[in-house]
Amino acid sequence: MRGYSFPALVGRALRGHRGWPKAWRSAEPERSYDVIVIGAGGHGLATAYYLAKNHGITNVAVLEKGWLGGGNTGRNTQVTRSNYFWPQSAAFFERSLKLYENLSRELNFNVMLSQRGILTLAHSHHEMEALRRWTNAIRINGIDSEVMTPSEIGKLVPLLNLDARFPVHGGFIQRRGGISRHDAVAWGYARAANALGVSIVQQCEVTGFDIADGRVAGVTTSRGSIAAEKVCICVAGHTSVLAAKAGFRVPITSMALQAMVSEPIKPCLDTVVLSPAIHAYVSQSDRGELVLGGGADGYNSYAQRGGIPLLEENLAALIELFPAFSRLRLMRQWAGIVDITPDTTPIMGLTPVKNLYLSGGWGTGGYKAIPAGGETMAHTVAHDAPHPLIADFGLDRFESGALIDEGAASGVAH
Amino acid sequence: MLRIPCPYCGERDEAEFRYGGEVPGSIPQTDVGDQAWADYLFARDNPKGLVHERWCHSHGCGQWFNVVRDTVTHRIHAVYGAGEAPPVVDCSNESQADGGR
Amino acid sequence: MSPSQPLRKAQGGRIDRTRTVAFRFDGRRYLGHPGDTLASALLANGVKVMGRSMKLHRPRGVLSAGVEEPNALFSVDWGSGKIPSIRATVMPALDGLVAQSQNCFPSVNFDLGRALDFTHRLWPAGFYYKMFKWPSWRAFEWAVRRTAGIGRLPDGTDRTRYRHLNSHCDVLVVGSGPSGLAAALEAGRRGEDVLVVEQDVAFGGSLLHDPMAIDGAASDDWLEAALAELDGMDNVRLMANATAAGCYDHNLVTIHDRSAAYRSDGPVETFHKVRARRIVLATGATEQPMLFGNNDLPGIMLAGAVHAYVGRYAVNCGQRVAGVVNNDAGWHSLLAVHDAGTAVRAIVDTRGDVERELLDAAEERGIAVHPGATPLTARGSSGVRGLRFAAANETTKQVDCDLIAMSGGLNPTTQLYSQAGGKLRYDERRHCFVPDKDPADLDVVGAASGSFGWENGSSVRPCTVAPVRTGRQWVDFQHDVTAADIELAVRENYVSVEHMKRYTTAGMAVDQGKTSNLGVLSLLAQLTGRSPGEVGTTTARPQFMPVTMGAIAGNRRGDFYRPAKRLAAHDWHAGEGAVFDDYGAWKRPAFYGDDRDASIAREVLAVRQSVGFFDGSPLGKIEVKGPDAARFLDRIYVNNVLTLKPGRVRYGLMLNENGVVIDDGVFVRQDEDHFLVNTTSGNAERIAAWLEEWHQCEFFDMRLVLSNVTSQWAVATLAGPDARAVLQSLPGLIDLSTASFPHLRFAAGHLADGMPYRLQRVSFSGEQSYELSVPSNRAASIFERLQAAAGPGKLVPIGVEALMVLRTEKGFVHVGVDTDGTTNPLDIGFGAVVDRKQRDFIGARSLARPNDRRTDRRQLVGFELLDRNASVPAGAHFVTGSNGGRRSEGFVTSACDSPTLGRTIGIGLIEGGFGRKGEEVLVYDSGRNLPARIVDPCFYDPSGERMRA
Amino acid sequence: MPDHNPIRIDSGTDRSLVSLRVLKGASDEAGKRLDLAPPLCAAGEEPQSLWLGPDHWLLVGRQLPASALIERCSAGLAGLLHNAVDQSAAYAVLRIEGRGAGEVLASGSGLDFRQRHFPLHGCRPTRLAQVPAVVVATGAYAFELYVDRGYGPYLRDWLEDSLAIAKRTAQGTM
Ligand SMILES: Cc1cc2nc3c(=O)[nH]c(=O)nc-3n(C[C@H](O)[C@H](O)[C@H](O)COP(=O)(O)OP(=O)(O)OC[C@H]3O[C@@H](n4cnc5c(N)ncnc54)[C@H](O)[C@@H]3O)c2cc1C
Ligand SMILES: NC(=O)c1ccc[n+]([C@@H]2O[C@H](COP(=O)([O-])OP(=O)(O)OC[C@H]3O[C@@H](n4cnc5c(N)ncnc54)[C@H](O)[C@@H]3O)[C@@H](O)[C@H]2O)c1
Ligand SMILES: Cc1cc2nc3c(=O)[nH]c(=O)nc-3n(C[C@H](O)[C@H](O)[C@H](O)COP(=O)(O)O)c2cc1C
Ligand SMILES: [Zn+2]
Repeated sequence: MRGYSFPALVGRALRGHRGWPKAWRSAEPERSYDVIVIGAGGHGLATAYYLAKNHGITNVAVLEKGWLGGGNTGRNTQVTRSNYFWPQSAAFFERSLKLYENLSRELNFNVMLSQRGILTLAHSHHEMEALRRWTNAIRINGIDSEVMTPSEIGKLVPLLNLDARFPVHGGFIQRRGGISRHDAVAWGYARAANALGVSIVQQCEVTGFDIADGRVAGVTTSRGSIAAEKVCICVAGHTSVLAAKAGFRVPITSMALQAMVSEPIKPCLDTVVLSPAIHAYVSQSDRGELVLGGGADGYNSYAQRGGIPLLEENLAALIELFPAFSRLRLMRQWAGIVDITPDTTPIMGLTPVKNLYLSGGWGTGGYKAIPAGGETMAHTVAHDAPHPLIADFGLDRFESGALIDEGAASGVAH
Repeated sequence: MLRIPCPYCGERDEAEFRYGGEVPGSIPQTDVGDQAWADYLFARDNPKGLVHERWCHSHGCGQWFNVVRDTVTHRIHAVYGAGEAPPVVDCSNESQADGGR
Repeated sequence: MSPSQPLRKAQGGRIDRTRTVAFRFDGRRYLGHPGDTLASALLANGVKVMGRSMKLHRPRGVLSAGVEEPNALFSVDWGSGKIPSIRATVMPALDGLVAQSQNCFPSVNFDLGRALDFTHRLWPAGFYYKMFKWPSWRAFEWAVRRTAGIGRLPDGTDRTRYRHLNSHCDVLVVGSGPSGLAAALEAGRRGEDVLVVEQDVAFGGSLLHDPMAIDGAASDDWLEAALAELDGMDNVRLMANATAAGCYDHNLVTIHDRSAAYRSDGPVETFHKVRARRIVLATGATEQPMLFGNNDLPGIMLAGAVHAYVGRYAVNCGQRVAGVVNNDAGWHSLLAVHDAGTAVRAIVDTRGDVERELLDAAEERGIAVHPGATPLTARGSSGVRGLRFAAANETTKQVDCDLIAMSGGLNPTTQLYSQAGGKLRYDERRHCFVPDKDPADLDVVGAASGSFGWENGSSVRPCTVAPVRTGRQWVDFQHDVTAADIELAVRENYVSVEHMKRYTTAGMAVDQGKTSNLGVLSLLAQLTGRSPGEVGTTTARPQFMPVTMGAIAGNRRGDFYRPAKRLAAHDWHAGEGAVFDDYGAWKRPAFYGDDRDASIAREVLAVRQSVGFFDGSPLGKIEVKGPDAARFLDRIYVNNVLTLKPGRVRYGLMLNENGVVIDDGVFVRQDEDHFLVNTTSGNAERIAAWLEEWHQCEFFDMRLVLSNVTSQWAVATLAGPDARAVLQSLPGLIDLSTASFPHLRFAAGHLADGMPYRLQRVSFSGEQSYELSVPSNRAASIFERLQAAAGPGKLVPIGVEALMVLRTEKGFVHVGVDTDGTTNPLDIGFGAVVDRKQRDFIGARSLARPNDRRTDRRQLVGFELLDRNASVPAGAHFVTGSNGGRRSEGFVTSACDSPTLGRTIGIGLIEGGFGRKGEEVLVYDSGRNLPARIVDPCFYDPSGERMRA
Repeated sequence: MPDHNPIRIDSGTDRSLVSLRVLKGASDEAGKRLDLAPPLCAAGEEPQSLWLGPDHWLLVGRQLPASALIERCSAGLAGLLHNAVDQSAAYAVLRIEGRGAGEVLASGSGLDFRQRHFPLHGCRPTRLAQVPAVVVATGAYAFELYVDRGYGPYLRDWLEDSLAIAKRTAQGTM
């Protein structure tokens, strides 16, 4: 992709910015495609992009019931990291981070990857042991991570209250971790996929599947039936809904995960800080708001809004860790519907229906996975076989019992 | 904040309750196949609309009971005792409205 | 006219002229009166420039007279430190207050940041997505971050106390304008419990500046009577300074109450959670700006605000006013402003069909009117000097003025309505979004419902028609979003209203688009050939007005952040020198003494050599009683429960349905149908709930009752070769000799003094050990008696950490430490128990899955470092391969420098561990590799002689 | 606002407490036989019974020791499966009284503490300041709180703190 650069901006500025082309065209649905991707979130768009780029499959439609990037990709807290415990997860998420590191240039769209470091805290002797287990695993997986003492943490994040109700016993940092701009990731992939010929059809809800002899032949939508050789479901919180339409059940619970922002202030926090035990994490966005999040509201939900108990919980945790934030004001609170799996690992690969593929179960942490998720799913769709990096992420693991329980091992899934 | 009508105590704040998830199917015999077992253990209907679910009034009377709730509007349509048959609930169309969209 | 407040009118207003307040703004001292806001007092003093915009650092004056203010945001210190982005339009002018403008250097009147404005063409909407990619965003980020954000982190310590308050009412009325008060009166008279909340410092809403006739009375009289009547009703509560901030599920509304927030002697902010049977929203309407060139100059204000300043605060915002309107409400304000003594020169109305009545009223007052005209641009640089507009006949005209009062129409204040799930409808005629279908138990009344009262048939012309783009036209003042930005976004196809918002950031500033959303929508509609109704709105979310985060957290800070449980004998332990730590919900002694390692070693050796004493009170204790108790527990435990004889104790494991170990502990058969289940301390609550859940939800046919007696009994564990002798000294206790009370026995009775006790002989340390339970309120006294019986210094109190060392030496697993959410009983050596049990138990089926049966699973082993002097912490890994191809085979779950063995030992989970005894492996920690040998996990007394002695 | 020092903490040594659990199906029968009136506690005479759930009561004796209460249960409930256990040491009992008592409690619980909704002798298990507690209205503006003894000191401190904030709020505004 090309077209966006400083010289181009200066050039166009002189002409009142009149010359900018559409970032993507508004495609209308056609009768048939080689591949239909359901859901224009980061994963759907990236899958379409890599199908076109890596596999030369360009007769692809991404069908989106709302507006592209309006699902979880447009409402997440932007944490980008690869410090995972299990080797399979680490390899996958590290691939993703590597792709992120070059993404702005690859897409010719600044996704504002800010590798400012992500610090994970431990609040007791026992948590410190668990954290040490985690850090060692990360290092063995070949990924950067450093254990930090409380005084080192104090220097890095001066606003942190080390003597909180649960004092800071230590922590570890992945310096290559950080945040990036969520909307830009969706828009950048959409623009790049569009440039390669992919059709992005918004306001087009998939309402059912055309399945014959256990093989998918197309979808029905709010705008008519569309035929396709292959179909890939990338609908995050709505995975169960679409799986049901295709005739199978998935091990997923949909819940509302909240996030919130404070009023913007000048820079005061330069690291992403995460406390698994206290269930809170915070970063300061480039616009100046504190972006914070925590756990999901504890019951099934498809309502994209958050409740009060968790709001209080998150803010109490935040202020216990950062007393200096108590007089700042909370500006906005929202939620996304996340698809939680029993082992907090995504579900990627084939489904019981032939030529129907699934990328879901991203739960609270699939934003950082978007580039690798798209790359491996494109491969999976193109070859009708899982990409090696995601071979263990299939639905079959629930039958064999070979779960990859990242939550159980590290206590964090964001 | 949900206000959940405990059949024994009346309406109370969500914070007093523990969530038990969807009412599961009955426990299979030990000799079921791996697939059926996995289905029981992990697969969920996870409906967009009415869900039958368990709640426990853990910070109250300590009782488990079942709730019929709309997962889009969060409206609670019915409450019934553990082990009882669910009541028939009609809620035509209500859950069509999507939360934020 | 008081000289210090040149623009203050001599009379009128709702300020207390008998008193003055003095405050500072940007270092200068100003006077105002109680009843003033910072904005009104500064306007009275002739201050025009009050802030700088976020992106381009344009000078800005005050726009509004309410919460919607996007421009006049100050850093304010009223005694609680400098707090950023306080809206001057709602902040009371307090005596002694210090305010500062924000986002400018060196001063608000001369700001170097303005350079960004002069180069504004380089910074269109979303410019950062198009550049800064090379070499990397990080190279630019620091600079961009510094220009973003307004205001700074508050300084000093926060003296405010934050309080939560839950309440209930039949009717919650939000807003105290005429509609809200009328609704409150009605409900109050019916005897309902009514709560009225008003964000303003005073009740009355628009009546405070805009009197009208209500029920034939002058509104001032009506207001006074209404408030008096409401005040007199026991069932009505009135709250001012209280903003309804969020409307959540099931009619729960949060309210941010600042009525005590500005007190110098100890401010308090309250966060109310109100559960209302019915909600009445009487939130009024928000006036919208007009679009024309330079419409952001200081001196351009909303017409209603100009009216409010003159009517409520007796401030003339200008000398010569030009009005720019598209609706009748604007006329109403302008006429009132004129009548109040602020001369209106001209009214430019974009509509050609202005009502005769209004034209006449203007003519009477000598105001020039220009119906069907188009405002072009405001003249001036840091203040207004005139307005250019195209008259109906398309000639360009100009008025000289020092104030432009604009009115782009009213838009109902429906944020809370939308949060509650209400649907809006676009009203073509009035050009605004009005409530369409109210959710259950919620009503919208008054201006919020779209009834603005005076409009007599004529329609509102969308404020965005201006086809001639003269100069820059601001849509979102705070985020510096102009009409050109909207055009650019449309050109680039960000035409969904949500894309538009995120790409341009319009509506994302601290005012959340209260004065910009409608403008964006109508521009977008116009540019894409749709109606605003088709374009739709963005989603309103809490908070309606930003809420102090401390208030939401409440007093959940420090010790109240999360409650800690204290042992019954807490003080006794403290007296013994205990250092407490958090273990689950409990504060427990970690060790006794100053030096952690030395204390632990001393305590361990005491148990090994003589006798140690451990407070095991948090141990979970659940009685299970009934004819089906045994059958029930047999389903719960991996182990065989049916064969246990009364008076005996057995160790058991509990799994979840996925076959993962969730708890362990002993269970006692007190009687044929009466069991006592012991859980680990950390899991006491969870397992009690787990048993209840299984009984109530699945095994409800089983006849048994559960009683959680955890807190009733304190537990003194005595362990060590001398334990028996010390314990036996308690008069009335049963005979403890091994012959009559061997390992894994239970007894209950009364001591000689009548104190009930329970005793079980179990060991987590590997020594002979007794767990004596007595009623919790007797804990300290029994501890003292035991100590006295043992003799001075003999009975050594030991903490949790020493116990952990003792059990590690013995190779006993600690669930949650040596196991995690993936460990099954086979992994920790319970394969034989599992296989022996023929009956179903929770988790059994999962253990038959292929993955659970793999022999290369991570299995529990012991290890010792080959270098006797080396040590390694828990969390180290067993690795194979070297740097590049290193792979983890498992990890160390527990490790210690064993005082008993004089070397580092540990246990861990390693792939195929059961078959690897004797093998040498590498242990990796933070870059170090240490050779170790795999051994049996039991390092101490493997035959169990000492335990059974 | 409450009068002087309206909060008292009490280890519960002045009373004996017995938890009585029966099979849910038999709770009506048990209630009848022992005269346990759900969901309100019977006033005046002894033992006072606090309703903890449909199959669960806490019997409170002022004169009668726990053993006597347990005997009453076994006598009265002969033939009915039940478990009556001494819990006298399991709870901390706190008292709060004064006009603002309900408001102090309302800062930590979503119950409606206004008299009309929480009548005299009303008894409600709830969540107060994050911990489980049984609230009993013992007077016009007086409540007794039964909490796990481990949380006693915490809850006392919390009540005192909340009271202090409430008092501070009440002293005139601005
Ligand atoms: C509050 C919050 C915070 C988070 N924080 C982080 C974080 O810090 N780091 C991180 O890595 N991850 C985070 N996540 C998770 C991350 O956002 C998601 O895992 C990720 O965005 C998933 O991307 P996706 O493309 O699969 O789904 P989405 O972006 O949700 O896209 C799915 C799309 O499918 C569409 N769709 C659904 N049904 C249909 C249908 N029937 N027809 C057509 N289209 C349909 C939806 O409209 C949606 O646009 C967070 C999530 C939330 C909610
Ligand atoms: N600008 C006007 O709307 C205006 C001006 C003059 C007269 N009127 C007449 O008065 C009627 C309007 O009266 P009204 O009572 O509907 O509106 P109002 O504007 O008089 O009162 C609304 C009140 O609600 C308060 N409010 C809004 N949101 C709030 C929140 N979240 N929390 C707490 N308080 C909140 C405002 O501060 C305001 O005091 C119209 O029908 C018209 O006849 C209206
Ligand atoms: C990282 C991040 C930062 C955000 N910053 C802001 C912000 O500065 N202002 C704002 O109004 N909303 C902000 N939002 C929230 C969005 O406005 C919006 O609430 C969110 O994308 C969910 O969409 P919805 O509320 O329209 O459903 C932010 C969202 C994210 C994910
Ligand atoms: Zn209940």
